Amino acid sequence: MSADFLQFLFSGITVGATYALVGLGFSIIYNASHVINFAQGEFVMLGGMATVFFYGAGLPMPLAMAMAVAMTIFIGMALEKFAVEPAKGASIVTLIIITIGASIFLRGLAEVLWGRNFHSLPPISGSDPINIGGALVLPQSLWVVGGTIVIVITLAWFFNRTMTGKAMVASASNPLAARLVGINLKFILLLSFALSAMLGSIAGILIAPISLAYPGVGIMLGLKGFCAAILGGMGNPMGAVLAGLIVGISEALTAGYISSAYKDAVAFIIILAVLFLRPNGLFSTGGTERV
Amino acid sequence: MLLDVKGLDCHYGRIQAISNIDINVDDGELVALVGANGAGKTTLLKALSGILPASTGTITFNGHDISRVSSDKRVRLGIIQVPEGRQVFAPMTVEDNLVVGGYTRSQTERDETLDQVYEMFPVLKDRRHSAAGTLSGGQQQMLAISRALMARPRLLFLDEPSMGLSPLLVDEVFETVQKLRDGGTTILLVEQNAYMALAIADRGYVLEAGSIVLADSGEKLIANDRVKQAYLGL
Amino acid sequence: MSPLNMPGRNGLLALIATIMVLPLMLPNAFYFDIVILIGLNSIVCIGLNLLIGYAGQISLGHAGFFGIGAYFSAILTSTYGWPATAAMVVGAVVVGLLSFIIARPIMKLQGHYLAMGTLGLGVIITIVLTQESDLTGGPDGMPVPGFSIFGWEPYGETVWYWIIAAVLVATVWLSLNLIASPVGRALRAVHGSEIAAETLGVNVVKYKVLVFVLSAIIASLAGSLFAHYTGFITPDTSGFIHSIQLVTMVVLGGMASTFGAVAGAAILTILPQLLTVFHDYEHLVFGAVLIGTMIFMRRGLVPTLADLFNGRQK
Amino acid sequence: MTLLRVENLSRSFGGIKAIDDLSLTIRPGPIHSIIGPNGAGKTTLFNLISGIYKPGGGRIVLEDADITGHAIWRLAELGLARTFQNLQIFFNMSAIENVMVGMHLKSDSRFITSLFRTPGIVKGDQDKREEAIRLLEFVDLGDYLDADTDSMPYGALKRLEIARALATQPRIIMLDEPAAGLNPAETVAIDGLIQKISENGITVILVEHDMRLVMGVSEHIFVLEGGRMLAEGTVADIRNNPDVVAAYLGESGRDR
Amino acid sequence: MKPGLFRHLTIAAAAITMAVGVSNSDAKAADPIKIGSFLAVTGGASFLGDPEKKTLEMYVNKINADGGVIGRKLELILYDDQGNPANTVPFVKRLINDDKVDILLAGSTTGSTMAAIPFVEKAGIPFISFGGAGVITSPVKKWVFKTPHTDTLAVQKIFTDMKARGISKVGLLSGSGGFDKSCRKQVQTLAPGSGMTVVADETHGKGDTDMTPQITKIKGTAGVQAFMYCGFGAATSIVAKNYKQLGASMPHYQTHGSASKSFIKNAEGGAEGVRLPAAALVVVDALPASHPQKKVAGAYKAMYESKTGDSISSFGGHAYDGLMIAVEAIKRAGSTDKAKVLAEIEKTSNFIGADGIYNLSASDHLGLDEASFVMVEVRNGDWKMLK
Repeated sequence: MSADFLQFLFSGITVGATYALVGLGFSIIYNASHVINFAQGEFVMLGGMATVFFYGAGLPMPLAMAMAVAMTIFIGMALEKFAVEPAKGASIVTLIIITIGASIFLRGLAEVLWGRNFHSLPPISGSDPINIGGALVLPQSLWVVGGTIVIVITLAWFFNRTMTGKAMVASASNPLAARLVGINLKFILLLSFALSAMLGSIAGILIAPISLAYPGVGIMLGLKGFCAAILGGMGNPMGAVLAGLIVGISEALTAGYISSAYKDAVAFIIILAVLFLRPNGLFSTGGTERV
Repeated sequence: MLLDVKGLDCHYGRIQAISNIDINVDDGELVALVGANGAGKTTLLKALSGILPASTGTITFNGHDISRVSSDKRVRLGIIQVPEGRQVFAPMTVEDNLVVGGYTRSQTERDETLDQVYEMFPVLKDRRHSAAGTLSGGQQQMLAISRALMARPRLLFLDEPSMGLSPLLVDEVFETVQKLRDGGTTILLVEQNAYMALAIADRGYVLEAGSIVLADSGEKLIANDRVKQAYLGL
Repeated sequence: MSPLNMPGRNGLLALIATIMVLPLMLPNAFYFDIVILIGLNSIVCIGLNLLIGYAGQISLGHAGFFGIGAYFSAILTSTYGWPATAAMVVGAVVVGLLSFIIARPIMKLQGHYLAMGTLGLGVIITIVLTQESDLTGGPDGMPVPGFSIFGWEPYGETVWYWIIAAVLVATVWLSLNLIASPVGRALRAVHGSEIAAETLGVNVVKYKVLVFVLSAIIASLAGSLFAHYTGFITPDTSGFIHSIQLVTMVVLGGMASTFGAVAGAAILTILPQLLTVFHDYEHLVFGAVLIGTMIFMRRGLVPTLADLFNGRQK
Repeated sequence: MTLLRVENLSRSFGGIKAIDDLSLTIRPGPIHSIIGPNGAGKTTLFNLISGIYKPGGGRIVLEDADITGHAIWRLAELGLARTFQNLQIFFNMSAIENVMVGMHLKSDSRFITSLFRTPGIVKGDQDKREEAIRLLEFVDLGDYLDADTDSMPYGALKRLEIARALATQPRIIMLDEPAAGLNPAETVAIDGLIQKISENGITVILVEHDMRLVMGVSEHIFVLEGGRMLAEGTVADIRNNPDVVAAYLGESGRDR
Repeated sequence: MKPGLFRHLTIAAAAITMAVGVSNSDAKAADPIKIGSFLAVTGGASFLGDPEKKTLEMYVNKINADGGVIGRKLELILYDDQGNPANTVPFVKRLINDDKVDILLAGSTTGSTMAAIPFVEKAGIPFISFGGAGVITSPVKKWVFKTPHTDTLAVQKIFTDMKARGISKVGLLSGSGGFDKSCRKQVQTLAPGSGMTVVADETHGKGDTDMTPQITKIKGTAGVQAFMYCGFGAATSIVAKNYKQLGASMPHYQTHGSASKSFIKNAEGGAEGVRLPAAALVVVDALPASHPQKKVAGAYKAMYESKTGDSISSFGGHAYDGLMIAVEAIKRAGSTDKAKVLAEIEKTSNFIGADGIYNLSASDHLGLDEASFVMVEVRNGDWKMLK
């Protein structure tokens, strides 16, 4: 393998990991509520921006990060409580517009709180690149990838091993039966937004030293994350992770070998191709609609 | 009186599905609720479980008015329903289905009940690591009942447990229902399979077009002409 | 049969009356400019409303078609010296073909998958317009020469006002006609229940494709007019945000209401102008307004208000 | 004489056979009913015949023409109409417009004429409207012509679906539980309506749980169980068939 | 006919008239001199727009406090277009049609400026742009001027420096904005004449956050001796950061589009060693006392830094020069008559600004020469002037 290829691969895995986290967030909320949360990218933005500002306000870095995550979780829950829950039963279009409204609102909030400018965040552990097989990797990339791996493993543990996690899986698989075993679906819904907000904000914190933090950073990330979620089969969290990586790596390879100009189009070309061939996503087990 | 329902009305979308229902279930009883398809049986159970809001009327459980209590709180009180069509959590393992069934109970209670359930249905223990969706129809029904038992019901609703099962399995299900009753569980059984249900029930109600039209002991209802008519148009 | 004996006649007459009176109330060219933009947005939204409101299919990529129309007009007239009308027609034909090719696979998608598919399509169009900078001027856009038809070059906001007004009235008229026709009923049936429509003999796929192509062509034509009127276009005209604005106009005004589309376009064109007063709070307020309206007026502004006036005889 | 023939039809969902090697024949004219316990495969059979599901195996033949796998909308052209167990009303349209959609195949559905509302369109719509009024009156919905379907009672909507299906001028109409959710008086009215339809020479295939209705109107009954044909015959045949009695009353299990 | 349609329309009409009805009457003709502006106050190019805005506000206030111009106060009407040309167009129309400004001092980016030009030319309003690229004033447009150095000057300066270091093969990366593209074109045009070869030519998209693939490619190109970046904004920092991250060691050049402290800060050490041409203003403290700009630039720097607390950038200087040229022209014209002001601006000669010394004419709407451009290198997180 050439060093160039490795370089592209690492670059792709780093971005792909972020897409994966955002895609996971989409999946979790979709499972709990069948809502596509277009404000998912804004959680990423809030995580990065809030950390910059808590850090700038003099808090030590770990505390600033924790505060940023906590704040984003709180905002995520507020979003569920005040925008999604009151719209229960609305049509898909209406819900899409509500969550898009929410994303504009959150962007506006960030602008009011912290201004519209770009900010940088120091990397967690220095910026001296590490040489891996001839490719140079920034320590922060390893943080992003490592963080994503930890999160994915933790989530898998949460969904498979804890009572609350199992309750979430159960609610997604059969809401009626879930209610009949005594699961409070409203709580699950709130939890799913909290969890998604947490994932998004962590992704934002990890990526901020690489991509800078600014109010608009969440738009493309949100769309690509949505791509990952759809590609993985809506509501299939591990599919979303895999799809996120696929999208990220394809982008980097396209930029490296074909044309950097059409890098951003890659995700959408893949998604269109896949949807045309498999209208329910790459990793979905197609079901039959009952009349 | 464990469950006492008075004057219950319920709307299902644009249809008034049930009207002015009066029924009651005593501690330890097995009560059957029979009626043709579309008569409102499932709607009634959903109203009793808190899935559908009651338009008017009261539901009293163990002396408390629970008409406005949410479904998850009713489960905590011990009102558990086995839904029509089994509704297992298909992608989850058998054991996880059962564990989630005990969602409202403590860890120790859960472990205890799980052992009891496995003892009662060894086949579930054998297949505890399989996805629930891969079980046969009969096994899924056993799982659905077991899942409900995990919540330690004081009052168990069974909605069409024999639906879509082969005669042999139907027998097995009915034996299980009897076993549960003998074990002291209070049961409200909703069935299309009228004779079988009434044969094992202490008492029965006949539901027609959303209203209770007959209430009597199981044997008497079996002999009733109106019951036959409702089922075969005789 | 009088041509005026048509569904929505009173509404159309009222629209015409409004258009006649409005110039008296507009103090300067800036206000004309806003009203012209309202008109252009309305035209796109009426087409999009056929797709979203009547046929029940969402599209998060219609700005892409608007953008293609705009850029075809811009490039063919400025770089290749074509007459504006020919450029406009070619743009519309290209959009028609493109949307026709893409419609079959895309209209097979349901719900969120359809949202993603159309969104992806729009984003790809924007990226192409952005990257082919030798033709399009890249992200910073390109200037567009004025419109001309048979040697006449409309210039100035008042002239454009009347042009756009005429196109708008025609679009409303055609849209009202279509909705009340067997084709329109078939479209609405597709929205009501695809499966029932199909069993009644409605070729659902054909109608979905038809309305998708129709709305795309309308967007393309409006895009061409926009390009010539405004004189400068950027890839943002085809962007995701613009697509969302268009859908929001339709939903906010009220789905399945031609005049709702007009009202939605008017409000969402004016609102950002009013919100510049809030400067920093602009996005915050805009987002809150969107969420609030969608929660409290789920069916959209015009149908909800109409019900209020009617006292909703249920 | 055969109007519709189902040959060795099969369809399974997730490994469970909903319809299992089923064959049946519908003669032109009489009212046929399909009964059976819940989960017996009745609605699946309807969905297979009307093209909504693609069969896993077997053929469906309409007057010697193999219609297996035909596009759904083409079946309407061939004279096959149906109603739905769960209402599929176009709630975004008035009652009369719902019925007019049923006449789609006979309407001028050209795009250009529609856009410009040519006299032909106007005239066509007037004719269709009159025809729709006639049909609505036929199903006793004369009071609901321009009603918002949103505000119509459930029983009326059931009849509206029937009127809409009739508007396609079918040879066969398949009614999926027309009496479900109706009160006894409404059920009696449906009973009469079904007979009226049949008297007009339309072959009715009925899926219904209300036995009084089924036994009252049917000339031929098919009994399904577990996706297979348990019995078929006249009302008397079915009533006296011990298998059927057992399946319904649930004594089979006890005796075996 | 279905009832309610008429109502639908009445409501629609009401909505339109209500919103439009919140109008104001025509501005009064006399009184303040209206300066219209649209700047990238926020967004990716805010490092341009922010100092420009602060400079304009600061000096408009100062001039007003000193009694105004020709007996009239200045009124600044400023919109934030975020450096996005799509936002610029409506603002330009608003400034021309609704605000009825007398002069435009605006346009942080080349893109916004180019978008505004057709409208300005049609309306006939003097327009001094702060955009960087040469295309703005070449060919000359009747009403349009600009104050910043052009990309042409910058590229020439860079090539001169490269030649002095014995470099002849350049790997080029550029963004896709108006300035970026114009700069790239200058590189391609000027290279042959300067004995340079562009051996790699990569681009990145607007808003990209990772340029490692492109830089990897350039690094791997055979024979490449130096790396050059054409672009501005957040991308400049990312490029510098990525460049260092990839361990590249050949000389790294950027343009005056990076001449801002935020470039150094956001690059987090990546800017170390980067060379670029910048206005003398950036290194004013290092200028010899004899330098003609020392006084003006020094005064501007002192005022800007004390009032805002920010460190100086050359971009604020563009706005300062634009405002001063306009004020002088209006004074000489004695009115805000647009044609007269235009004529006076064209007569500006030997005007010493913060950016350089301007000599405008009907055929030269830039008026800057190369003398005011200096080569700087980032050392220890600050600018260092190169001899």
